Amino acid sequence: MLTTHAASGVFSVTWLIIAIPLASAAVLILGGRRTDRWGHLLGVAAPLASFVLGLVEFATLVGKPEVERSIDNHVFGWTIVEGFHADIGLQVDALSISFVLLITGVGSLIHIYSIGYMAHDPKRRLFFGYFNLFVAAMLLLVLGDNYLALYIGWEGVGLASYLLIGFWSYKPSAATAAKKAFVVNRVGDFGLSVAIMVMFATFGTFSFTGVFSAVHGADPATLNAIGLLLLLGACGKSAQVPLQSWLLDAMEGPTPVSALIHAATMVTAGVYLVARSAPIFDLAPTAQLAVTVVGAVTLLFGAIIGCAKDDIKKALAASTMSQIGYMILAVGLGPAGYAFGIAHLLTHGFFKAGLFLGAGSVMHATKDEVDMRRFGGLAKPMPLTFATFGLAYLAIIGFPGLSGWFTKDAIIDAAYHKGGTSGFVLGSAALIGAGITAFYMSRVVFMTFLGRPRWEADVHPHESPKVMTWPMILLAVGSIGAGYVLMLGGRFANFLAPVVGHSEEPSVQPASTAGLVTLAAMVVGVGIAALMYLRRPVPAVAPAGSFATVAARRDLYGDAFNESVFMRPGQYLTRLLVFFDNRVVDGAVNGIAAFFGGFSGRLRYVQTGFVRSYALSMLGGVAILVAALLMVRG
Amino acid sequence: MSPMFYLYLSAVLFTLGAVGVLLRRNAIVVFMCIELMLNAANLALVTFSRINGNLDGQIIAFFVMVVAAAEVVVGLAVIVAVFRTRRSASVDDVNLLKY
Amino acid sequence: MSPTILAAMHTSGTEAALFWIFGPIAVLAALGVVFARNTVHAALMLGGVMLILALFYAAQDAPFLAFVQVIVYTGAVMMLFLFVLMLVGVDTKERLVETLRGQRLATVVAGLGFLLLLIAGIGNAAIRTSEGLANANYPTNAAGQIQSGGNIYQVAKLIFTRYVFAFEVTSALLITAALGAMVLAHRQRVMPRRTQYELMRERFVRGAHPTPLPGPGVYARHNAVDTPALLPDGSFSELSVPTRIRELSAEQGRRPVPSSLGSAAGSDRSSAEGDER
Amino acid sequence: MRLLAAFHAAANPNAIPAPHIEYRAILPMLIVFGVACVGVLVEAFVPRVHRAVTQTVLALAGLVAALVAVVANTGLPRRLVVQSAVAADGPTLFIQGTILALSIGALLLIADRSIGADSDFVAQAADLPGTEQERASVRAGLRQTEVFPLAMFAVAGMMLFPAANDLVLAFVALEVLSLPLYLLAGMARRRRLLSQEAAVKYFLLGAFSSAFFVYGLALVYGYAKSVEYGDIATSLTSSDRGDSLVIVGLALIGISLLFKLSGVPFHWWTPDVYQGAPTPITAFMAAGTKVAAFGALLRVFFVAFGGLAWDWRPVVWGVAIATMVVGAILGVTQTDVKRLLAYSSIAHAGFILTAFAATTRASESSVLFYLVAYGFMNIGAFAIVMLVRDADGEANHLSRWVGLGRRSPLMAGIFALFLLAMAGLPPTSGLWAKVAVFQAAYQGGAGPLVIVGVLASAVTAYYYLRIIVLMFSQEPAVEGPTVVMPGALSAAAIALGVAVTIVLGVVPQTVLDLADKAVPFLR
Repeated sequence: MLTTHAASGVFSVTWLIIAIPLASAAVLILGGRRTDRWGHLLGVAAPLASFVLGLVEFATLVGKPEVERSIDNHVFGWTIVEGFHADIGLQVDALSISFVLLITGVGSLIHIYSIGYMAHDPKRRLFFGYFNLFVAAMLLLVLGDNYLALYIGWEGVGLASYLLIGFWSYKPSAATAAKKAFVVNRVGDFGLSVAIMVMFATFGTFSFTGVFSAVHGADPATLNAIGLLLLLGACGKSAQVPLQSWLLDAMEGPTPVSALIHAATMVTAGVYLVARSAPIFDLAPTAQLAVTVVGAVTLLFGAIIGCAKDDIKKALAASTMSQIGYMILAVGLGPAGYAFGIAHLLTHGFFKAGLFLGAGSVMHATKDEVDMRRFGGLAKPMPLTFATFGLAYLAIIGFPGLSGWFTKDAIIDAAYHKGGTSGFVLGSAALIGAGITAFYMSRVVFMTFLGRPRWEADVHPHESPKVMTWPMILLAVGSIGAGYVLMLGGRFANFLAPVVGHSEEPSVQPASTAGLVTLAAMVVGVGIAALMYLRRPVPAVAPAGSFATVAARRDLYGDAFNESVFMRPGQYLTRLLVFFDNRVVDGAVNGIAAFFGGFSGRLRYVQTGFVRSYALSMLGGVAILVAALLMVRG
Repeated sequence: MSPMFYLYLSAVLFTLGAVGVLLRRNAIVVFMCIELMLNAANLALVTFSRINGNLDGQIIAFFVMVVAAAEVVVGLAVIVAVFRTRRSASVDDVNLLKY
Repeated sequence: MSPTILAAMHTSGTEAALFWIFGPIAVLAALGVVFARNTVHAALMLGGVMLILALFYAAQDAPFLAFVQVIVYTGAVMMLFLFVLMLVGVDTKERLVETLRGQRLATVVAGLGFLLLLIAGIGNAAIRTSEGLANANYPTNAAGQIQSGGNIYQVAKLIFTRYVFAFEVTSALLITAALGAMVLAHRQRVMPRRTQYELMRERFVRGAHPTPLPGPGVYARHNAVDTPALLPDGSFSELSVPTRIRELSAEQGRRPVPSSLGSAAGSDRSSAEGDER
Repeated sequence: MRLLAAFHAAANPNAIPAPHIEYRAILPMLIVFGVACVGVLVEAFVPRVHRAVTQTVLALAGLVAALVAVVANTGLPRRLVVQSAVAADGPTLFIQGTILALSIGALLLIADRSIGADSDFVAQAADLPGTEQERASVRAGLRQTEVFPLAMFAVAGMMLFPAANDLVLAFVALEVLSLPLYLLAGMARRRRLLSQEAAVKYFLLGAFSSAFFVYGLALVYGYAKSVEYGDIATSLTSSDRGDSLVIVGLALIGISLLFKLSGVPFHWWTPDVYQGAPTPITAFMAAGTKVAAFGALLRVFFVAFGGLAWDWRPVVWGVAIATMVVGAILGVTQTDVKRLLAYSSIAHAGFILTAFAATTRASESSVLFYLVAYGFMNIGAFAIVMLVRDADGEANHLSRWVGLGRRSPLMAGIFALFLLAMAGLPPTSGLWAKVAVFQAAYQGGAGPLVIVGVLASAVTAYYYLRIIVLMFSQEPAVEGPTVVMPGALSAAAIALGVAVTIVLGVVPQTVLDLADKAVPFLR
């Protein structure tokens, strides 16, 4: 299962997949203004080229017998420190090639879209430079055949993400968000780096093959520790509880960034990490349980927050958090869930990117408005956007036959199949999450595209240019079809099997009991949303003083009842969670930054500039050191 | 009397020199206090030389003297250069670089 | 002198007397270095400490070092210090107010702590015997004969054999010192040397006292330099007594002007301030 | 020859036998000392117009020749030479080679005058700042070429310091390396007041700390009856004296070494002096002194006091933690780029101390590797700092660096590379340096130190990346400084820095092997 095969043919140039965007990024970042005129074209061409290469490799890979579907492309031997020889190589197998196609495919579409979206930005070239840097790093992350390469890519995407969130750093909120993302991610990265160190200390190697072949004899406690540390890393990058808080703020970046990095690719790196480390997690039940718990908590947490956000991008970000929760939950389920988690990741890549691009298109049309209370009725002026957004919406809520339905149901089903109390709890959480998802996503659609227009007088919504709509259309096609392609007949599970192991479960029946209940939950969610946001006009100002508004609309007695019975507790819960998110978690993160800043700011005044003070503290230090030494001696 | 008393004396002188460095403001006096510390060390060296019964201590003291002489030249040159610029030999006045 | 004697921990009575007389003086002098307001006094105190140390070196079988101490330290280094003090201005006195908050208290605490640690370190060293330098200065050969030697010979032998490299390297230090002093003090003339004519013009154009200042007056009862000269109109010349001397005599309570001619006292005091040639 | 000596001895029984000196083993140092002396003569005899060129060529040739001599000496057996005053072993050669290579880089910066009419050094150090005389000196195109022999003396001291095998020679070497630096620190052309202040502070605190060294040396001598490292090591097991003597002596010596390598709480001079000194000197000092001081630290503590490792280890732990924390946290709010690099250098000293605290063979080699990596990134970073100028000379305030990446992407990119290296991020030498020291620390049982180290490097990464973001993601100020195109000399220095940083980032093994082959210290 873990054997790899030496690269030949097209696989021997796998490194080009990474090198092309990297070179392009170097040209664009270092090239200065000279590249302004053609920079964006180069920026688009690079991921496209990688995509084509990836496709060819994929086709070749599929054509091989199953046992040979893991190709190790040894780039160079890297003897780093005495006693270990890190063969930095690239590994093409089912898992990595799936990611490669997602990253370069969806990435290319978003790149194309960005040509239009960033058309008026004077720094567009630089934007593409960072974008390509991101793509290269992400590709390294998924293609590396060892944890070290993964870590390098991991840090690389972190850097690119940081640069891109802060791309409009003249906005203080963007600069702060970038900093926050950076700090929170460092916590996760710390976990990952320690995990790698422990791994090396235990197994003496970094390589996937080396580690995975050594895990069988390893101490379970060590494996659990490694697993938990890896999970910490995954939580940071994938915005899982408790390290989720940076994702909502990261929406300060340009929308294509949100689409590519904070929805489709980078945030899924945590899922990749867990799936890739499957052999470790399979032997570390505690860590695996922790993974599922984190996933389940996050999927509910994100979904509830999604209900409260009026900012369209933040609502989508909350939904991303929640959907990644599903994936994490799935990969935490072990062999039964890996394939579904990854499949959901792929379909999510399509529909979430579609949703974000749609949101970007809406913002583009309404002078960068993000407040959904100032949208409404946009379906008419922007039919294409509405259609693509709508398809993606149907996919995410799990409308039967669309891609999300296949993958999400599969996860819920798999969670129930885990059995025992934990299986029931996890499955139910996922089920409830599906209902809430339907509610808040419907809310987004209803508030944005349906109902009466609430936009400002000077806003004249219009459809976006072709360079932006075509990517949306293609993504919508993906949202429809990806599910069939991946899930029918367990095709994807079989494809992935050599990497993550076979599941004994039969492929999921779309018409299972759980599937039916899920469908019902979805219908209920959509229904409530329709009641609240379609039948009733949406106030252009958030009903902050909802007590007063309820009183004013007493004639709608049923609605008032609805509100007091269903809404209010929900709102309180939501507020509580948002409060928790804003104050406690953000507070902790901001607090850490402020602590260091403040500490440093105060401490630096110790450096008074007076020689005599310096000499005094030196003498004090001497006395302390001498005393310490004498005491140590006894 | 035991030669140990020379050592105690040297410790006292050394500490007094160190204290002087911290208390005096005139750079030249600060520097003189450093010389006092070196002298105290030399006393210890000579005494140890006698206790140990070999001459290495005296040689070391000799080297310390040579080094101190060179240090004095450089140090006083630096101090005079600063004095000519600022018209002040106080170490508290060289206080632009901080924080 | 028998080379085989093993000197005990006890030294001769003469040496003990020497130590107990001069040791406390050395400590007092060191205190003087630390606390004397006047920098010249501090320098002289330091010279005193150094001389006493030279004495102690001599008492401890280190005649060569004793002389080096006198010649190099007390002779050269201290002179350099004094020279620079003169250059910087002998009359600079330190203000006694401590400007850094807590510096004094912290210094005393740290200093005492450090001293205690040093004493403890030395006191616990359990040094029981003192070898003495007789063997080192006059080693015996295999046959038991005392070899030629003496302290200076043995020191030289060590310097030029065991420590020869360190000795050679110190030359780099001396060159550095000379070079450094030269760099910071020597100025190459880049502006043309001013001619006598220019100097003269400068002086007269400024209008300040073109002629030499008047010398001090000499009277029948006072021929000291702090006695001001009489001008033709019978008043005293403010310029005839150098500022520093005026300050000194004022400090010592001596009136700069003979009291019999007291009418000039006021004018003299006023001149003590403004006169800054 | 021998006959003559025998004759001489017969004629005078008191004649001191000439000591045997292995000239070849100390040839690298002799070359540098010799070149420094010749440099002084050049000052005396070569006409002023030719001096700068002559000195540059002479000094560079000397350093290269010494480097060649170091390489040629690698085959020699490891032994004590020159009356066992000098240890001719692997670490000596490795450190001396490193110092020479770094000095070549620093010397290129010192010699470069292409950054406009004004170099970084005073025209005449004796001129009073702001006077007509000073302006006249500048107009006359004078140049303080004594900088070269002074720098060469410092290089020689740096080479000797870690090679010395007894405390006396170490002390003399310490002074040989320090005295020229005190002088050089005061020779900045711009901001003379700051520069002189740096010189005074560096001098007073340096002299203060070397007084502690001498007293420690005296106490150790009292304990061990000798100052040779080997004898000290032997005496630790055989001496009948109480240990307290050697413990205090060891502490005092250690303090002086910690001062030189800016360990907390003896780091105070570092930010002030780094900021005030002329930038090429800062580069020289930051790289060279640190290498020399760490080399000496390793030799003194491993060879002479290795037997007391159990006693000094906990204290080194404390110092390492304090050093990392102070360097990391105080760097966060710095606004002057040279000061920031100074705090970064403190933090790096802390990282190196973690490996030192582990006291294994791996800690020796990892420290050596770290020193190479750190030295070159430092030279490169300061070289760039030197080039960012406006009308008033260097623009060191970070607010002036905003948007520099837009204005001069190449230079800002190179600076970013060095910052990444300092942060320990791939693909630079800094990554492996950190991996090496932390791994050594971990294996040596200093796990908690590694945790503090990783956290501290996260904090330092924050301030390095902040500069990168500052340079690249914001528009440049209208009247911001420009990056002067480097002259051939400083371009060479920068290229050297970049090359080493990247090569060690991609294929660190060669140098790691070298470092590994070099250790252990000759005991």
